[in-house]
Amino acid sequence: MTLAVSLRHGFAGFTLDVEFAAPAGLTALFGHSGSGKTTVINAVAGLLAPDAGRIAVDDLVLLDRARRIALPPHRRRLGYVFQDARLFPHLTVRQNLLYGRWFAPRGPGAALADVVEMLGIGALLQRRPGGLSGGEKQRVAIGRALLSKPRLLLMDEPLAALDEERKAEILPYLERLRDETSVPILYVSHSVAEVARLATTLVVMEAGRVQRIGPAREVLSDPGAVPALGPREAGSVLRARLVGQDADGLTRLETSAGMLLLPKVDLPLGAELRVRIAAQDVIVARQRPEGISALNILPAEVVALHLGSGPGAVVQLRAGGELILARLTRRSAEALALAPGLPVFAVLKSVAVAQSDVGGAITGPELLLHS
Amino acid sequence: MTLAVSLRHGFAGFTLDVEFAAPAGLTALFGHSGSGKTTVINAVAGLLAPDAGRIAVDDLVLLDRARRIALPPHRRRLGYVFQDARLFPHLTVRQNLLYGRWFAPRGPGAALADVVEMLGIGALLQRRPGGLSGGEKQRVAIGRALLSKPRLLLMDEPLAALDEERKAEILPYLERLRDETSVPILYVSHSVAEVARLATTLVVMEAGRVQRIGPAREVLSDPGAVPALGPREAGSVLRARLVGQDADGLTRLETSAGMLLLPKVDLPLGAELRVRIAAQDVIVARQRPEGISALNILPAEVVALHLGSGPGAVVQLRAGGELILARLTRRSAEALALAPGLPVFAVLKSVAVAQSDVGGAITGPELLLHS
Amino acid sequence: MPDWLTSDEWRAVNLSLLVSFWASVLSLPCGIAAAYVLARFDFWGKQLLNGIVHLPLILPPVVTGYLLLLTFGRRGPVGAFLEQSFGLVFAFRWTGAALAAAVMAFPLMVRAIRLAIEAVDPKLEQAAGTLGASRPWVFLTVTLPLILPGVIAGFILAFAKAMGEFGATITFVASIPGQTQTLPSAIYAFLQVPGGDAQAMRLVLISIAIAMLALLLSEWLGRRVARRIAGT
Amino acid sequence: MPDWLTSDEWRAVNLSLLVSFWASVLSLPCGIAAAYVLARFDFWGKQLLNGIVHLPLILPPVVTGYLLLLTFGRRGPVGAFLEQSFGLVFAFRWTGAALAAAVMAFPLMVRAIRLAIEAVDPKLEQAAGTLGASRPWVFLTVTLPLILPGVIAGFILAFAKAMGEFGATITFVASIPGQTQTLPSAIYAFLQVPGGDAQAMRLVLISIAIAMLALLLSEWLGRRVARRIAGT
Amino acid sequence: EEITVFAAASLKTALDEIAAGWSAETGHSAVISYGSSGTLAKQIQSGAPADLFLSAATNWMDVLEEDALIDPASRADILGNRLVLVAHGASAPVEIGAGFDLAERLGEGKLAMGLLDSVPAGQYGKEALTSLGIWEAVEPKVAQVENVRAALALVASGEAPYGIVYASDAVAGDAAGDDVTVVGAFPEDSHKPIVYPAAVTATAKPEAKAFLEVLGTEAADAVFAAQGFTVPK
Ligand SMILES: Nc1ncnc2c1ncn2[C@@H]1O[C@H](COP(=O)(O)OP(=O)(O)OP(=O)(O)O)[C@@H](O)[C@H]1O
Ligand SMILES: Nc1ncnc2c1ncn2[C@@H]1O[C@H](COP(=O)(O)OP(=O)(O)OP(=O)(O)O)[C@@H](O)[C@H]1O
Ligand code: MOO
Ligand SMILES: [Mg+2]
Ligand SMILES: [Mg+2]
Repeated sequence: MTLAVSLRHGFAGFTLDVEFAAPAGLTALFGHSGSGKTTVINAVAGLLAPDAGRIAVDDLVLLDRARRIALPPHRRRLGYVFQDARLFPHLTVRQNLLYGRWFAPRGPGAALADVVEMLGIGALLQRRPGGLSGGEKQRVAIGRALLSKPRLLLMDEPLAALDEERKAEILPYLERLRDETSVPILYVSHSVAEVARLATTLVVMEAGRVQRIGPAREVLSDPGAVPALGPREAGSVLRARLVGQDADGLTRLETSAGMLLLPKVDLPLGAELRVRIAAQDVIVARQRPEGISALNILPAEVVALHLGSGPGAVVQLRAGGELILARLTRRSAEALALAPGLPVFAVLKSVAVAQSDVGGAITGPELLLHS
Repeated sequence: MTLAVSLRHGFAGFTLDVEFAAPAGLTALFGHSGSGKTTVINAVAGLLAPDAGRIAVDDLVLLDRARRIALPPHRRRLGYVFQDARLFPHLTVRQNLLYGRWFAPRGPGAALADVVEMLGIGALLQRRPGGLSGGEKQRVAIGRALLSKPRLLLMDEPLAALDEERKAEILPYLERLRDETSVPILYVSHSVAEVARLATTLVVMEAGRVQRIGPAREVLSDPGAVPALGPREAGSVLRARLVGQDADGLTRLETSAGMLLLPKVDLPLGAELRVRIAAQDVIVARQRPEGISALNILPAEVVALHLGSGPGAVVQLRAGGELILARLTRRSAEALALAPGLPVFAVLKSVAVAQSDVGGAITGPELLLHS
Repeated sequence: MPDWLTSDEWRAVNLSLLVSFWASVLSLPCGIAAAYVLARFDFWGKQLLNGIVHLPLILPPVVTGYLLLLTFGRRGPVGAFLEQSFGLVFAFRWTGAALAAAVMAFPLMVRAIRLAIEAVDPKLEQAAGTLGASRPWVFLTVTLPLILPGVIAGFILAFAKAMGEFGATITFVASIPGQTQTLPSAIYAFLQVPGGDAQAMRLVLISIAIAMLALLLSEWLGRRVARRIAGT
Repeated sequence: MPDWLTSDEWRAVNLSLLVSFWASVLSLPCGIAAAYVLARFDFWGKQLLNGIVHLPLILPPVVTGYLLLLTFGRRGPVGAFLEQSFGLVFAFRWTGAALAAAVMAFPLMVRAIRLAIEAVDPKLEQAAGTLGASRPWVFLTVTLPLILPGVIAGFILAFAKAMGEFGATITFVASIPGQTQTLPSAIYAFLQVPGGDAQAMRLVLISIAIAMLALLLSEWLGRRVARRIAGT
Repeated sequence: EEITVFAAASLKTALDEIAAGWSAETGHSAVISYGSSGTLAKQIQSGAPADLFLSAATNWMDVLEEDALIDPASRADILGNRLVLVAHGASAPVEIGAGFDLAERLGEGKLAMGLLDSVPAGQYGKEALTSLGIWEAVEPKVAQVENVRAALALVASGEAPYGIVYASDAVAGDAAGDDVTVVGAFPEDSHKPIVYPAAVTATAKPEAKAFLEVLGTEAADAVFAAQGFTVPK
């Protein structure tokens, strides 16, 4: 299933003009505050009638201004998690969660018990939204959207109000949703870590326009995208396969760049997964360092060197079939005399790869579409 | 100015029981969703009448249930940035910003132009809140609170809806507020980076209780606090002094642990500042590594070794007068035969220290209270 | 029947209760529908509808009574139709008194409910829409529960007005003891007789007592509902 | 004066406008105050106040008129006091007609405004409080602007009711042409005489026209205000 | 000088005409507040600024006289009226006498009358039906209304087949093209004489007496008679 979006809309002082396709999997909208992300999602949901445009999910046309087609929101069946939770104040949490059920077609879908468990809201079921904390509200809103058996999921910063631990619990579920169903997800987030872990496709927006679009792996490991994403957030995404669980709790991952040792990844042997490596977590060395706590030392070759205007530099390395980004100071780059073709080592701490940077692999669709 | 809080309050199924003192500077409330942070702030603001407790700013008693004192919210003069922005829908952005002015005492205070400039909301001034994006709303709410000349600032996840760039613009302003005025700030955040950079005092809450409290530097560099903060978030905070700006854009910082080279820090020579070093960004080496891109290599000595139940380990190092935390795998710790007293090197990439981890130093009050 | 009331008075009390109850209950669905349409739609003739709804408020009640007589009387166009098609007769029946009371109370009911609907955040209705609820379902499951305090207010306003309505009722269905003589008609009759003040006052007090009870009940209900909606 | 109106009719039109305008304008502050108190406070006797506010709705208008006559008449306790202390006379003056109309319209006005107040999110008022606004300031700067649509609705209900009020007015201040004869009284008088129907109908149409104009104006105002409050 | 007259509503047409004439002739003016006699009397009790009271019922005049609110010397019965039976549409005249078959004629229909206790036409009507011996039979079919005009309207609209009203109302009703016919008059001895007492109030301006006298002139009588009132000799 693919969502095709093409929109033009003008507010006083702001013009939106975007066009993109969101394949199955998760498409992240990324951009500054006020860049038009919510506006796009609202148009897809049918809450905003854009001046012009067309929105379709495969052959189902949700909107076509030219042909005067505009399905009302309830016929679109999109599960929308709003930036503000918008829970129904007169219903209990349980009733809120089950609201979409009344209208959903019969058939399989997320089970209440599972969603409640995953979101940690079992104790809230009989409460009403009025007394919930900000994070609790948002969790219920996520559950409500999931349980409505949507054709598409729209999520507007669904995790912003949650703490790391809760995020870490919910992310795998979103991954599963992304991978195990063919429900496309349109996802707004300010967190590159989230985006890198979840996104199949990344749409970077700026002032109402699409600035960059592409498979998330490519956009994220493209040194040229560093300014758009923010230097802190650049990094590369490696595809890996789980090949061993060591006794001391480390997991062995095979990548085409070499073997990676990471803190326990709870997946079965043979699982395909993706690992984000932030550019700033990579150290470049001319000779293989000894007596050092970093466990992952990958032989690599300098592909390109991007010197910015500031003190920083981004080096693109090739290790096996993967591209790895490293961010370092211009001074180091010069001290090490880095140049394309130079053989180096990429040094990576095991612990620097946070759990939230390791995600289940994107199967089927992504491989088909973006490889 | 010190805010002393002692509260007991019961909701059905949730009991709050906290006691802490927030000195001048910024006190961060940190804790999971639903742990009671907003409840505490509401009680301080006077929006919730707790079952029992006492709240005072120096000698000014805001609340004392035992003595039946309870100043109404408007007499407390606390600038509250709500988790939901709560802008006045019938007023323009400009009128919203100036609302508190009508009631504030005469005298110096933040200037409208400065606040507007800092928050990047100049283009919105004539708009009404209805059409603002989530982040825009929150920025206006921050401005509104700042402009009301408050005796205290209460901020409930003020930056959660903002993108990194905008955050980076607003953080220095909060630092200035913290340092240049004696206005205490009570600050709720899920982001340890934010907390580490801003907080003078850190209050970690769990299920309605204070789990840890203390000067932020101490709590953050305490290996025992790692579980409470989340392993990814542990780290240490070093005090530094800016001693040089190199031509290639690197800044030299003098710490008692040695010289640090960081990407440009825009402060004058001699400025005191604090630098957070995340435990996961520190590599430990037995011998000084050569030919490596990391610029900061500090001689240190192992103080303590905390092996967790998982594959991870936290090592506390002493370098000069500072404690530095390093997170590594248990396997590395064993391979390097780390033990208390062992001389080692702490390796630190310059770029790993993000701009947001470098903050202006906390002057006066903090030094008096916590040294 | 308490012995301090004559049988005619007792019947007037009963009839007033019957008339007010049915007048407010039966006009409720129309009131909600009219309020919804006025609050949420824009259409040609909206202001006309709005005007018609307000008419009974603007006109002296006697005029409304005459208009009812001309329209809903046995020979009136609507009245004749209703009688032939459904055997529904208003003239000189308590049903006519209920119709008159309902018409007189209608603007009050519609205004109260309309205000409540206008106060419902359309964002919640949108959220319900994205969850698959069609407009009628959104109305039933979100809007209606949220406007319940307004509906209760509208109902009680209508009930109180119906308890006091006199001019339109007596003009439309006259005052036949036991059939169409409501409390206000009885009170009016007493006031017009020299020395009838004391009797009138007794009936006034009964009328007040009933309305107060209804008012208290509505306040209590309204509070309960509002607390539920505050959502804690 | 248009020549299709007699001078008495013309005076009745003017008087009705005068009476309705002042009745609704002057009762507005009291209406807002009563609505605020009923919506936001709990106190002993609240239900009593609520009952008194609703009384004119519950009672047949004639009874209200008599009660006004007994209380505010020259020989009534309040009326005598007001006359002696302030030289303020209601009985058989247009001021009395305005008083009667205001009293009759009061419950409608209060209900509309109260509903609007109850719909204001207390969180916004809290936010204003934290910014230093005391309760009265919060009311003036936040609550009042937000309830403006309700205030407009209350005002127009009161105005329309005042335009149609008849029973209480004619009982309290009689129907003296040029002094207390409002449009409804004039209409009533025409209806009382054989052959007066046509004249009555003319006045009815004038009355409707005026009220419709007021209604249209209020809808237009209400929309503007609501758009401002929707905040876009 | 301007005087204020409180008058029963049914006098409006005639009184307005006479007052206009008086005003043109003397330069004085009479403003007239019409209402039900009971209401007007109560208002006078409450200090209404009335100079002259024209009532449709003697009982209220008696009350005011007891309370010394009128000048008893000025009190006079200035008008009379006849009680008639009206029917809807064009109907044949009937003879109204003892044992009149009104109940049968009504069938399932109602007899429209003024309020039996308070509207004078209702009181006289009940008295007449009683003295004709048919009250028992008719009573369940009576529909009372607030005033005579409303009773007439019920008959005109066909809602009620018959009604009992004053001749003054019925006559003019015919003229106005109402769909009503007078089918008979009640015998004058079947009820107390219908009289309209008038009196100046205790606080009346002198011109009130003058106007009261005008009401007794032949010119005035002609106006009243044209409206269907009877004029006492
Ligand atoms: N109804 C409206 N009227 C006028 N301008 C609007 C309206 N809705 C949105 N805008 C403007 O359109 C721009 C895009 O808004 P949008 O809500 O899509 O931003 P966003 O990318 O979701 O931002 P954030 O991350 O802060 O939520 C903003 O500048 C906003 O002010
Ligand atoms: N009015 C209330 N009635 C009942 N329970 C309440 C009420 N307000 C808060 N609670 C409960 O108290 C607990 C603490 O809520 P609070 O809003 O203080 O959490 P928080 O720490 O701010 O969470 P978050 O980070 O998600 O905003 C929650 O479990 C919440 O459900
Ligand atoms: O409009 Mo009235 O005078 O309350 O029946
Ligand atoms: Mg947004
Ligand atoms: Mg909170």
